[in-house]
Amino acid sequence: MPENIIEKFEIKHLQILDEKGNADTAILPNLSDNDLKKLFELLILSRQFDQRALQLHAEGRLGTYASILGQEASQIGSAYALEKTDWVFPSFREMGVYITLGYPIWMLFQYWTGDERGMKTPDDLNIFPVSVPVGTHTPHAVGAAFAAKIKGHKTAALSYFGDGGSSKGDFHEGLNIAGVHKLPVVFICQNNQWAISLPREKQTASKTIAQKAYSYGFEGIQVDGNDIFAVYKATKDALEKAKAGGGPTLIECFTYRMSDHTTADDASRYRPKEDVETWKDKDPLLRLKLYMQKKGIWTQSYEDDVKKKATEFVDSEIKKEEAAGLPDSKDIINYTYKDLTQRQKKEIKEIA
Amino acid sequence: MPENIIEKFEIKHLQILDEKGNADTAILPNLSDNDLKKLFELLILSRQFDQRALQLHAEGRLGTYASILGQEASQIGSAYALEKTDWVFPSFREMGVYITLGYPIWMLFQYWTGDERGMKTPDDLNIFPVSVPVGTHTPHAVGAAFAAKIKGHKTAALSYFGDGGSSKGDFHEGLNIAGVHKLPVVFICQNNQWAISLPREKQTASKTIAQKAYSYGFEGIQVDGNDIFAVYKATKDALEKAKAGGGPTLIECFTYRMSDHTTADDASRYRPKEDVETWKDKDPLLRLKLYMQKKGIWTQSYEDDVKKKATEFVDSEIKKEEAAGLPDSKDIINYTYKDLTQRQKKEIKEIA
Amino acid sequence: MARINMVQAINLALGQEMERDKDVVLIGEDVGKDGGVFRITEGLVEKFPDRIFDTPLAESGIVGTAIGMAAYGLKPVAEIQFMGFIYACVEQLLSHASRIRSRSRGRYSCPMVVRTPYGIGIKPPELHSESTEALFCHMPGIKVVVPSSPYNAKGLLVSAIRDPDPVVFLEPTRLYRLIKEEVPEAEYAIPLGKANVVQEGTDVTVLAWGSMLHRVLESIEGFDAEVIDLMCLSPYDEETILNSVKKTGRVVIVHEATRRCGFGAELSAFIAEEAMLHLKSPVVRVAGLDAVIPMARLEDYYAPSKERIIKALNKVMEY
Amino acid sequence: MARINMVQAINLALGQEMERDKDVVLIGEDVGKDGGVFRITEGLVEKFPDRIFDTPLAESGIVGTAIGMAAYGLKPVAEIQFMGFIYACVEQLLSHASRIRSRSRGRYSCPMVVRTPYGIGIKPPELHSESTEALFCHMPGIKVVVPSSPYNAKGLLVSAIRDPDPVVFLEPTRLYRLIKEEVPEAEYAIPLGKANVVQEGTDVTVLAWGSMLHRVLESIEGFDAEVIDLMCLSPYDEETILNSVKKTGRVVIVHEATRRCGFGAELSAFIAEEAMLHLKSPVVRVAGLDAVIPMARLEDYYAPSKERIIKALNKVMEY
Ligand SMILES: Cc1ncc(C[n+]2csc(CCOP(=O)(O)OP(=O)(O)O)c2C)c(N)n1
Ligand SMILES: Cc1ncc(C[n+]2csc(CCOP(=O)(O)OP(=O)(O)O)c2C)c(N)n1
Ligand SMILES: [Mg+2]
Ligand SMILES: [Mg+2]
Repeated sequence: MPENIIEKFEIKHLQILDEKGNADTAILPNLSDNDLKKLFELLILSRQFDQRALQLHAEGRLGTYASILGQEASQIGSAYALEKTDWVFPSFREMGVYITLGYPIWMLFQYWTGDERGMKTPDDLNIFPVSVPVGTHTPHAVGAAFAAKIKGHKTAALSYFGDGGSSKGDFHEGLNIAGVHKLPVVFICQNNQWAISLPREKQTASKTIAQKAYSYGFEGIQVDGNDIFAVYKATKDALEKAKAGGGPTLIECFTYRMSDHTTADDASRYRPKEDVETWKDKDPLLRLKLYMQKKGIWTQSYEDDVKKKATEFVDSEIKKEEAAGLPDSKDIINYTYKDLTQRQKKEIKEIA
Repeated sequence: MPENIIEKFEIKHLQILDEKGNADTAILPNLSDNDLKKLFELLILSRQFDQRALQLHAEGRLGTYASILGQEASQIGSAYALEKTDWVFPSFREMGVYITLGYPIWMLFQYWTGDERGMKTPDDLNIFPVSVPVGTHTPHAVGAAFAAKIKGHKTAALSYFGDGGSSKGDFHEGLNIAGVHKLPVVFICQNNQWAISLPREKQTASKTIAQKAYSYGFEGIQVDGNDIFAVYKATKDALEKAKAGGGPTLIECFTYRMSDHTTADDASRYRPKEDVETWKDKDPLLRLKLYMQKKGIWTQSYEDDVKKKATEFVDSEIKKEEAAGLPDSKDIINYTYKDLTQRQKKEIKEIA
Repeated sequence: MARINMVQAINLALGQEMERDKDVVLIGEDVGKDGGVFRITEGLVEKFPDRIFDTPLAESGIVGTAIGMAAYGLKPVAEIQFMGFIYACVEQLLSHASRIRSRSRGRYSCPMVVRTPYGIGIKPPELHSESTEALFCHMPGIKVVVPSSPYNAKGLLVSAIRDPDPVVFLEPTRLYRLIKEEVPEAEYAIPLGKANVVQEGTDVTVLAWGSMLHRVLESIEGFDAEVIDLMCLSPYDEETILNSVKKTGRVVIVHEATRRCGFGAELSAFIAEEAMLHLKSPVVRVAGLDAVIPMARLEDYYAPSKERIIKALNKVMEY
Repeated sequence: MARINMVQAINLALGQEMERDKDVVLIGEDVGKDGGVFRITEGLVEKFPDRIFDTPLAESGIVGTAIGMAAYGLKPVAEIQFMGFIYACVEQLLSHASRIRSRSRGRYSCPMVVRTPYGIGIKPPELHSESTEALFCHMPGIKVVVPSSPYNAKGLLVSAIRDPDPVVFLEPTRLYRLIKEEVPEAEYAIPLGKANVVQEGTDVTVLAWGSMLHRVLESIEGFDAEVIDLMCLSPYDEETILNSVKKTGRVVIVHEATRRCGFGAELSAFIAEEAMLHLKSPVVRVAGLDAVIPMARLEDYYAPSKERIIKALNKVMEY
């Protein structure tokens, strides 16, 4: 046996809904009209949130903000597949995920003003706070999945990160541990083609991010990240597999960052405008709308109504945030440990 | 295009010389009789070094030592493919590599007594000191290869690590950078099936280590690590490719740690004796000997002579080490920075 | 009650806490069948086969996984094989473990212990003799504990495991098998944040922890020294230290780690701030050299020797 | 000579050193076309297209790669995008960069600079305001430099690049564009290890670095203060500090980082050891709180305020 083939892989790309709104009915996930409307409304709401956040930033009322424009299907499609008991570990660009899970929108605004209180997840949700150091939260999802398995819960953990995040050592260590222990965890890479100014092909020389899963002995799949059905189906399948003891899955959502990296960035320095233009046709909202239109469950007045409600709702959440006022300076110290140390008690007096 | 295959891989295993000493002549690397003898003598010498090191440890004259028994073909076969100008970044179990490159054996003993002077590489060699934190030296090889490329040198860097080392974040970050920048670097994994007590299948759930290369956009190959021809050929090819601008290669040498992890370990706690037995038939030295015997360039008296010379040489090197005496305590401080700081000048006076 | 060494005491604490609370789990390299390279976890996987996990060689991943476990509701005890390999975990500890409570304003927390062998004394290869406790003491949100005896190792580890916040638990390698003492089978906990006055005295206060405590005890003959074992470095016991300094007026601090920015600096600065008028002499640090920790042949020159400690004691006494 | 800010001064130093020495190369995230998130490397990739490299998002890999480059014979300057992401590099810095010279007894070395924006002041997201300089000062083999002005940023960076050993170069984010001053085009180097007496005075010595230096300068009105900008924290300028302390007899140390085990502890301990008899008052540290650095809304409460500095000055004067 001089030269022998001992292992083989094939990396698949999944698309269900094309740019014209045509769906492959053979693999269409089971979504009621009600679900479709819900998804559509979440897309609108997230986009409304995003646009208001950018506006507030421009007005100096919000700190640095990372837009989700273009990535809404990746976020909402995947989050919609979750059960209430599942645990979610986002990166920093997942406002669509928070919104889909029912996180209070006013708290998201609060967070982006630079207020930690905005990340005090309500008790009935299992979503972790934003993780700023890219890629480093992946092992947390692995640990939560490990804990769920040890405790015998039928719960999965889901971690979001970007193409940039896949280069971090912790991505590797986390996925490898998950593979070895066959943990109920789903890794979702939003490959939006950019990590600030670094284009995807300079982030890694592999053709896909999905194929990295095979380094860890589990499956990876690339899905059209602007196709909310493909994202939903892949996530749903992966969550079911995880809960049935089938181990982890890596899902690469192939999408595009339509905006600057953050409000502190100017993408025109490094990215040709044309690139962005070509992706406009792939807009995830447009695609779902065309599909619903064909199905007869979309009308202009329906959309106008959804938009109006979203606008009003977001505005009322902004007011709610304003009404919450400023945090107490003592809180800087109060949450360091469960109980204050002697030293901290002195310091609290000093700043009070 | 609902579900499309967008990428494919095949992982190969290479064997040239089988356990009976039969070689596949179609792919046999170009090695003269002289080369064969040189390889045989290096195998004997390395084994002699290894055995004496274990003895010296037992006598309390050497610190903790990590035996290379069983892995000699992986080490000598790969190191033999190097050019003098190439840079080598070993882990901690590569005494066969140092010996093949002509590193003074007495200095290796000096190192293992716990004396930093043993790692002052002679000026005409480009081998790095032993790296104790497993897996973390991989990026150093990447950096050296990057430097060689920037300077326009026709030089490659080569990094050794174990199956355990492949789990570290730095392995991932290093290989990924190497892939993106298509650097002249060869990664050699000595997969000896164990990382202390952790068996290979619990280290990672992937079938091979070789396949991890595809995460970084370059080739990986598994070779029979006890087949010195396969190791030599794969390394030689990878080095040539690297220097021709073809980028990195990952070579997995499939071998076995015949000994305890180190002299501080007791493998009988976790490893069935039978496992070790089955690998005895695959001994790399035996295999080359059978081949040479068939070729008519091995006789018992030749082997006896080689062994005698190796024994005498190693013994004389041990004497040389003893003659070198103890290090100067001031050396603790002397090499911290190029020049002593004021504080260090004071401290040197204190310990003198 | 039996005379046992520190390895056995830690093993006992782990076993008893696992018995008591089924949320306590162990992860790390070789902690299962092998029982850990120092045999700390020996026999435990047989008792708790579903709660002890060997991990791949990935220190950051180990701590990161433990963080996720802790947030979910377990109480993981992670072993890092040697302190020299904990540097890979600094990001997980400092950017996550220490901040999860604060970041989530109390919604999530990280009740986790990271245990690791620490310090010189066994003449091992490079990076197996580290004593960088000060790095972890500079991380608000992390607690740092160093036992010095089988008895306090057991009691402190119990508290560390029960603590609601992340604890770095540094086990002096040199002491693992050096000392045996009576250690109760029965449950007891030594509170974190309290120092132990090992020996009372009136002329000079000597502050130490871990294996240096024993070197101090060997060096004080002829001095009327009050010896304090800090046990918990972060938070540290300000009150016990001040009370002693006010009594003796002289302080010597002894630690293995390099002097610059070692934990001794913090103690010295604190004492200067709070008790300067009581000082009859400058606070003196006896510490490791400003150099990389040497391997076996030069190991003995690095850390404070008996001679250097006595010199310091004489210095403060004669000031 | 032109009036420029610190961003421009650092850019100038990098460009001039790259011009002067073809072994100087830059690596990091977004340092190429984008010019770095703070535009520090703006325009350089156009001038030196083969010596500036954007890397994947992998901080440990960046520093590890720089170590290999340095050992091979280049002089890499690595940028870590924010100090909050340097924690991933602690293993590479402490286990390798700092030890390669010692480990190889001088055969290999690591002439590398790791630059990173440092400290609070721009109200950014979490982990973009770190000031953990003390961690790196506790690593023998590493040098730590903090500029406080465009002029000294240029001169110190030149020295750091030419230094034969690894240097962590911490750039106070708050100062990047705050101050403009005359900076010579011509080559000059400010030696590492020397402090700068920014203002002479007789009553109290104030020690600071980076952006806190400016807060100190705003706070000393009415005090006859001698203000020392340390510039290099490791190694630090013992002589200049002692001379000043002997003159004034009073010391206030001001830093952003949390107090416990901050660099102020080292300075205070050192002064106590070497100049206690000259002290008329305890050495006082004014430091960050014992807490996680807050985000924008509470940022101003964390680091020493003018009020807290003045309070400390009054305290040592009235002692
Ligand atoms: C560890 C770390 N390094 C650097 C940064 C600075 N940074 C923030 S986002 C980003 C790019 C992230 O790219 P990607 O993971 O693809 O996510 P995306 O921004 O595209 O959503 C960088 C470099 C960071 N936050 N964390
Ligand atoms: C980062 C790190 N973690 C842990 C150790 C302790 N240790 C030394 S060797 C080893 C196992 C290494 O396994 P592998 O990489 O397969 O190399 P092998 O020992 O088989 O040659 C471990 C865990 C270490 N040296 N470095
Ligand atoms: Mg991206
Ligand atoms: Mg191995």
